[in-house]
Amino acid sequence: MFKKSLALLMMGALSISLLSGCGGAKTPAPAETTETTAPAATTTGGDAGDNLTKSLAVDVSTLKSSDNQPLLLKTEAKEIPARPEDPKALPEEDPLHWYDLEYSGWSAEKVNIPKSPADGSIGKKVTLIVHGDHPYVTAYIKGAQQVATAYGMELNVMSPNFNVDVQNQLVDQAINAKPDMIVEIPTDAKVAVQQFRKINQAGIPLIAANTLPEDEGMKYVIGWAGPDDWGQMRMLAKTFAEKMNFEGGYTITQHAPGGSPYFSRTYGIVTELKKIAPKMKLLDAQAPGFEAEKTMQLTSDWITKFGPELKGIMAADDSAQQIGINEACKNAKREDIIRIAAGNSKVGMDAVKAGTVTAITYQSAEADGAVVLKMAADWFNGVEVEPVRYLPKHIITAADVEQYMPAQW
Amino acid sequence: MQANTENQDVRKREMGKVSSIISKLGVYVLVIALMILGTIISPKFLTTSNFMNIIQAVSLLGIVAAGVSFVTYSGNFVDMSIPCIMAFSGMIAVDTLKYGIVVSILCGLSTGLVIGIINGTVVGKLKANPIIWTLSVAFVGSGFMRWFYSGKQIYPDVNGGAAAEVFISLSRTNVFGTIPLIVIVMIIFMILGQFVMTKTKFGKQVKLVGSSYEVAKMTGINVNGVVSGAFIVTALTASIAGIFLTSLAKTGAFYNGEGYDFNAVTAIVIGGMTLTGGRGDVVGVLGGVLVIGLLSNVMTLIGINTFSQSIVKGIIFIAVVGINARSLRKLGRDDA
Amino acid sequence: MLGRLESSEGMMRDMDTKKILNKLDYYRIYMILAVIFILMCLFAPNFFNTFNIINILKGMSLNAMVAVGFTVVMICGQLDLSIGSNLTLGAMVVIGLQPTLGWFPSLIVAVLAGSLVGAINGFLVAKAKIHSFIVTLGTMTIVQGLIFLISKGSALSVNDFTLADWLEAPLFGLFPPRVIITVSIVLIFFVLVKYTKFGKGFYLVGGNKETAWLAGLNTDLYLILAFILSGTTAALGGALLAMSISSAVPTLGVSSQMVVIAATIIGGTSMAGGTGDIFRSMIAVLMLVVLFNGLMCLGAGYEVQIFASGLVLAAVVLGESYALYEQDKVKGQRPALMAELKKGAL
Amino acid sequence: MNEVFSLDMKGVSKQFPGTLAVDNVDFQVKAGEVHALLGENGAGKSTLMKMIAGAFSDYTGQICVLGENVELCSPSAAKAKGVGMVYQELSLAMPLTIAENVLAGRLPTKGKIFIDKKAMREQTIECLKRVGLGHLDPFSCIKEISQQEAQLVEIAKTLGNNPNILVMDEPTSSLSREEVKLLFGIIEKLKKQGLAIIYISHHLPELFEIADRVTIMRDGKKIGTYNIDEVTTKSLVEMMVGRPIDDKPIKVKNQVLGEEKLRIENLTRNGFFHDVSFNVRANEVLGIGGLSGAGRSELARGIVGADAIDSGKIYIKGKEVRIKNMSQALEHGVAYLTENRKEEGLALRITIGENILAPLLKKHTKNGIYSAKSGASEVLEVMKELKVYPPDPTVTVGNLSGGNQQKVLLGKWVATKPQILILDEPTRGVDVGAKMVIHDTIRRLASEGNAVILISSDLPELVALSDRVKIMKEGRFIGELIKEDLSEETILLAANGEGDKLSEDIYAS
Repeated sequence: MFKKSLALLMMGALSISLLSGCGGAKTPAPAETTETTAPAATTTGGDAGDNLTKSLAVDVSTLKSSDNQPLLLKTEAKEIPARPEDPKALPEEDPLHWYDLEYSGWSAEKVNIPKSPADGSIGKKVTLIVHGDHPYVTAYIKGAQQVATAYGMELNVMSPNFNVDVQNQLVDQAINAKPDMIVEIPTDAKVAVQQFRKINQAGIPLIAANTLPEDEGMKYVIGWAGPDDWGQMRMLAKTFAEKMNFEGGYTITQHAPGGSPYFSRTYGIVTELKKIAPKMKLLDAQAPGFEAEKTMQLTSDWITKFGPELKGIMAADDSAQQIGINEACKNAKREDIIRIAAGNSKVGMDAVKAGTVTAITYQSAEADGAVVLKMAADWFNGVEVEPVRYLPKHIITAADVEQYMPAQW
Repeated sequence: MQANTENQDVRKREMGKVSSIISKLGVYVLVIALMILGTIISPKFLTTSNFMNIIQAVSLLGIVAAGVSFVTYSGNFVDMSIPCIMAFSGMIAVDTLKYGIVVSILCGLSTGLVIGIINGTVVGKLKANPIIWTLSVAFVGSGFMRWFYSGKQIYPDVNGGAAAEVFISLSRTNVFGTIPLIVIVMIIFMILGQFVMTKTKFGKQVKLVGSSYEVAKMTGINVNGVVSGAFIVTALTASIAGIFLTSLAKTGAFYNGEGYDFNAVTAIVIGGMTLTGGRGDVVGVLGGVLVIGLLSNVMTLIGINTFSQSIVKGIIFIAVVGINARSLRKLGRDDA
Repeated sequence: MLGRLESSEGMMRDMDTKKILNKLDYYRIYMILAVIFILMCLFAPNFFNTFNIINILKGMSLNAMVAVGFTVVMICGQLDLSIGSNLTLGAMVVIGLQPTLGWFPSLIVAVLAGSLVGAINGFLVAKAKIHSFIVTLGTMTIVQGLIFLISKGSALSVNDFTLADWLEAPLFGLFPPRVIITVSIVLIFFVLVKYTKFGKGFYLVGGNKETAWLAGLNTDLYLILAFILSGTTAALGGALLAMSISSAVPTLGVSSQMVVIAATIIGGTSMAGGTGDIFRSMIAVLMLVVLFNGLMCLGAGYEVQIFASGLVLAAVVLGESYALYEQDKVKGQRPALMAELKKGAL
Repeated sequence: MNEVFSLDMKGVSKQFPGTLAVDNVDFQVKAGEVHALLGENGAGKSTLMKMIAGAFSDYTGQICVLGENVELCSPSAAKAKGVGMVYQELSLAMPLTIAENVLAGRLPTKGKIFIDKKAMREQTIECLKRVGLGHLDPFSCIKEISQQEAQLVEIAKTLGNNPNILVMDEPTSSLSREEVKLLFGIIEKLKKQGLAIIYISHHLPELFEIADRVTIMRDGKKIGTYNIDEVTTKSLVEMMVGRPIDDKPIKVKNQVLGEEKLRIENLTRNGFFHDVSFNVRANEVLGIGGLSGAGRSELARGIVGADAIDSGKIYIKGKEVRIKNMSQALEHGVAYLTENRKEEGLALRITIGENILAPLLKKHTKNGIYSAKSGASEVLEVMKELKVYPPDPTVTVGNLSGGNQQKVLLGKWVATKPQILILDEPTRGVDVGAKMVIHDTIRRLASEGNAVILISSDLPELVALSDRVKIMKEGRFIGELIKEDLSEETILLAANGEGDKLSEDIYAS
């Protein structure tokens, strides 16, 4: 009796899981691409040169992301100061204290990087290992997919839900699948190193994305492409300072601890303001997580504690946190508090439009995904690839928010 | 209990009076203590606005806790599927906004209802372990959500149209000018919960089931129904909280409501309920919720950082429960 | 009783069928594993090859290690929610101290740190008599807070990969040292707990604390030991993972906790205590990893994986409770009368 | 002469916070004697025994075992001194196997570490044989065996330690007459082997069968020690309750029986009881005798709908009814007092009042609102009538003595004003005082025009209270005895109509 019922349930469980397996596979959407690239893939068999010319002929400038911006934005360079011998010795308010977190990659001398086949991108298999499930990542994948499709590459996505242990397994699994290239968003800058080494040793070309790995890790990658979070924060800080007339106390609601944004979106602001607006004073910084109600309480507490002293609030996340802050300010009749936020979510954009938030960073998730795949395609096509590609920095304010609508996520 | 002589019974009865008073006041002692501490450290602490902040901040937790307390009261520990229910009903509500606000809220609630019924029947009839079962429901649920909405988050004003305004304003409207709707709802739920738990047949049945499943069964109580009832109440309150949360965040996302399962049980247990069931009441739970709110408020006012805050919370949590356990053992009820 | 004897032969048959059922129940997890494995071999692309099998084994090691202590805690009828933060603790300590102490000493310290947390849990549960769910929920928050506080929320790493590579490189073509260490520790404690006089004490404590005490066992000590073991293996597991990637993040163990709980239950350990064993917990962990890995090979996203593992867990819980439900119905039936009924039917 | 006692306690006392449970007691037990220890619940005898079993480390006074002065401060210490204790409540680990329980704490090992499964099997079987359970599989779980078997396993477990002092606390409370007989056989054997046996029981007739000497305790003090032939049931009871009482429950002729309250026709639950038919009338007490495990409790559960019946009809006051669950049973005025108080009878963690009002929730719920107040008077009334001590409805039931708990349990059902009351072992393991109160209540209920069905293994009780006794065996009624020819002997004979293979089997082994 028992066994029978159990067996039944088991089979049910499995069949359903397998079924939904196929369903799930569709959503990250390698399924369609396989069809589109199928013919291309065959041609690769034919003549490499031909394939290369085809690939090089691909025009991606017309591609648009869902916010009607060009999908492939002009990437920016960034000037790199000299590394102090011991950054950690410097005070946290000194931008160079965070040198290793911000400026990695350029100085790293590469190890055992495979040479570009230069035989065209069409039909190449690329495995994208993201760091976890998040709407941003969903949009990111969308962008990556567009470019992949355009270049006739087959994209396969893996997600470990922000769990290092699982991501390690995925790296091994990706290696096992022997794709033509692996693109990875590491769950953490430091953990990345060993993962990158493995991929590198397996002789599979690797591009790091979105989250900057440590210098040590950059040795093993063809290149890195993603947003210049620190740079963005500096610009944001500038706008922030201007709005605050370079004076007054401010607080920061931090990103979830245990990731690089936790630092960039705290100290990127702190260090810059220290420099450009020494009169501005950091009152408090706390990490309430991405929970509107928690942030709301935190903000209310701040308003109670610091009163008129509190002139501005910076939020590491422009959706849940930013909403919490707004509600708190509204309830406390402190709409005068200058509010800025990092991120580029719909909620954030709406807030900017509504005027409750002064400025947010423009970080196009789709472009973020696109630029990486572009880098991959370039490499396949033998185009020279610089070690680091930064997305352009831009701060969205009420002035230009309209042209960035509708938001990507 | 054989060794009880008459005078020991008497003694126990005296003890009973004393420590039952203690265990009744218990959590509120802490509340008062925190308030005194607050007034000492900050002159702005004793202001209506500050209190309104605290209450508003914990109101969602309060709504959830009021419901979950029934599951705990019925001796079924905690409903681990709370976050899943909150997120799911929120998303469904947003998804169905196009059919009007009423429909969407009803759909949201019914989502919770369905999960509640499933939990209730499995735990109530088959006596599955509540923690594990609800845990597996949470797994399945959140997996399904991510798959169904393919990892995206959905927005009321995109899907909603006209109804969106109303939906978003749900957690933003103030009643009588100053008091937010959420707070009112929380207070209503607390009062309702207290009333149902202590003054109605259902409440008494839940208590009996919590005290002893078998006895309740042999006393002619429909245990299956009662346990299901407890889980359904929980699920419903959770989905109401979920809808409010979604409306507050203006986003329906699978990660909404994370952590509410443990936060709720924390509040409940601080509030003097025992996981073994049958003891405590919603007033106590309210106290527990207030403690959580006051704690972070006071600590922020002092200027303790996030990490130290969680440490303090953990210590206070264990300490409070330890004290409750002792006062209960004094009563010869070694079941904390 | 007379009835039993009169129909003792019929009853023996009854007993035998019961035994077979119990046996089947005991090997349940192996069957689930087999079914899933075979299905995956049939349908999942590049699932069945040495490299991937090694991945699976490596993927198993962390949670299998954590499950060792956790299973013992469950056998004692308790629950330990602090395993997640404990394994993070182990990982952070080992990496944090390596530069100053070197690998082995820092490993020792890391493991001891875990044991300490475990000891505190055990003490609060056994002596202060607070429900383990609450104690460990509390220590979970405290430890996680401490980790963040001390690490300032940043990850740690060392750029020396000799040990990491050694731990990861398969010996005999199939078993990386990390896996060997894990499996051997699992086996050691499996035997220690299941087949030694001392170990059986855990089952007795879990089965009935009073009885255990009357039988002259130091029940409090057993409880404390169980929690210490849980803290230790959790920290050890975390440390091993950290060593094999030469780095650690302060959020390492967050999602492990629920997986381990699920696996232990699927492995046949009951929350009531007194039953279950460590080896089957490991097999259950393995089963989940195979499921994850296979689904990933099939191109399914994370959502499908938790969905599937949730279904398996649900199926097991349902199956178990339904079985008990059925047993209750027929418990105490008289074979003699049933025999009559059968005759009547013919 | 000063003979060496197996156990010699001099001036021992045990202080519980707020009370002196055992007050300066001297207590000697000779080798090879069965020494009965008597006293109402709360008289301190269990505490005294726990002391011997090493449950307390903080007793005062001197304990000598076989002449040697010992400190019995832990169970293991006591065990080492050869003290074995059979507890009243089963102290077995349900999820574990019989073997693991029987050999708890002394599992046989290979090389001091690893368990020797073969030896386990042998030793267990050997132990089980001593209590006539040789046929059980040592590796089947306790869950899988009956309560009676479990009780005997418990004894086997204690004997396994080869004690020279054996303490038995209510060992017969859940045993049928048969098993009691078998147990006494075992005790006799142990006596011959020179064990000193301390035997606690509320069941006085047993004592006269088995005991050599008897010691009576009251309020933690020792009243006296006598040879069994110096005392009578009456004198014992008087010493226990500390006041003169009328002789053991006398049969009062009930007035003429009224209309039929309940009729059962061919009631069947497959495998549990088959085509059972009987009827009860107003003012009647129908006893149901037979060996425990004969299917009597199952029958009761079937009638009240706790378990689903497969066929048969139930008539209440001549009207056929379908009872699917307890609440329906209550609606039809049928109440069922379950046999195991702690599991199914009373919720120990809530108060007396709440327990008594539990079945009356509906009654005291007026337009949705439940008020305990409206029930308060009922509670007090019931408690008063049953002389529940303490007379305070706010006391947690768990803090009451066994006797008082049983009174509350009866009160809980009396409060529902049932017309048909089914009592399953209503006086199991309760002290004489409580027993008398309960018997009086049963008589009163019957005399007030209700029908009572009394399931009991306590033969004097059956004889004293019943107007008729149906004998059940193997899930069937095999006979009926009417008042005139009711006696313990007749019931026994009827119950064992087919001779007792059981005991033969035992003595064979």
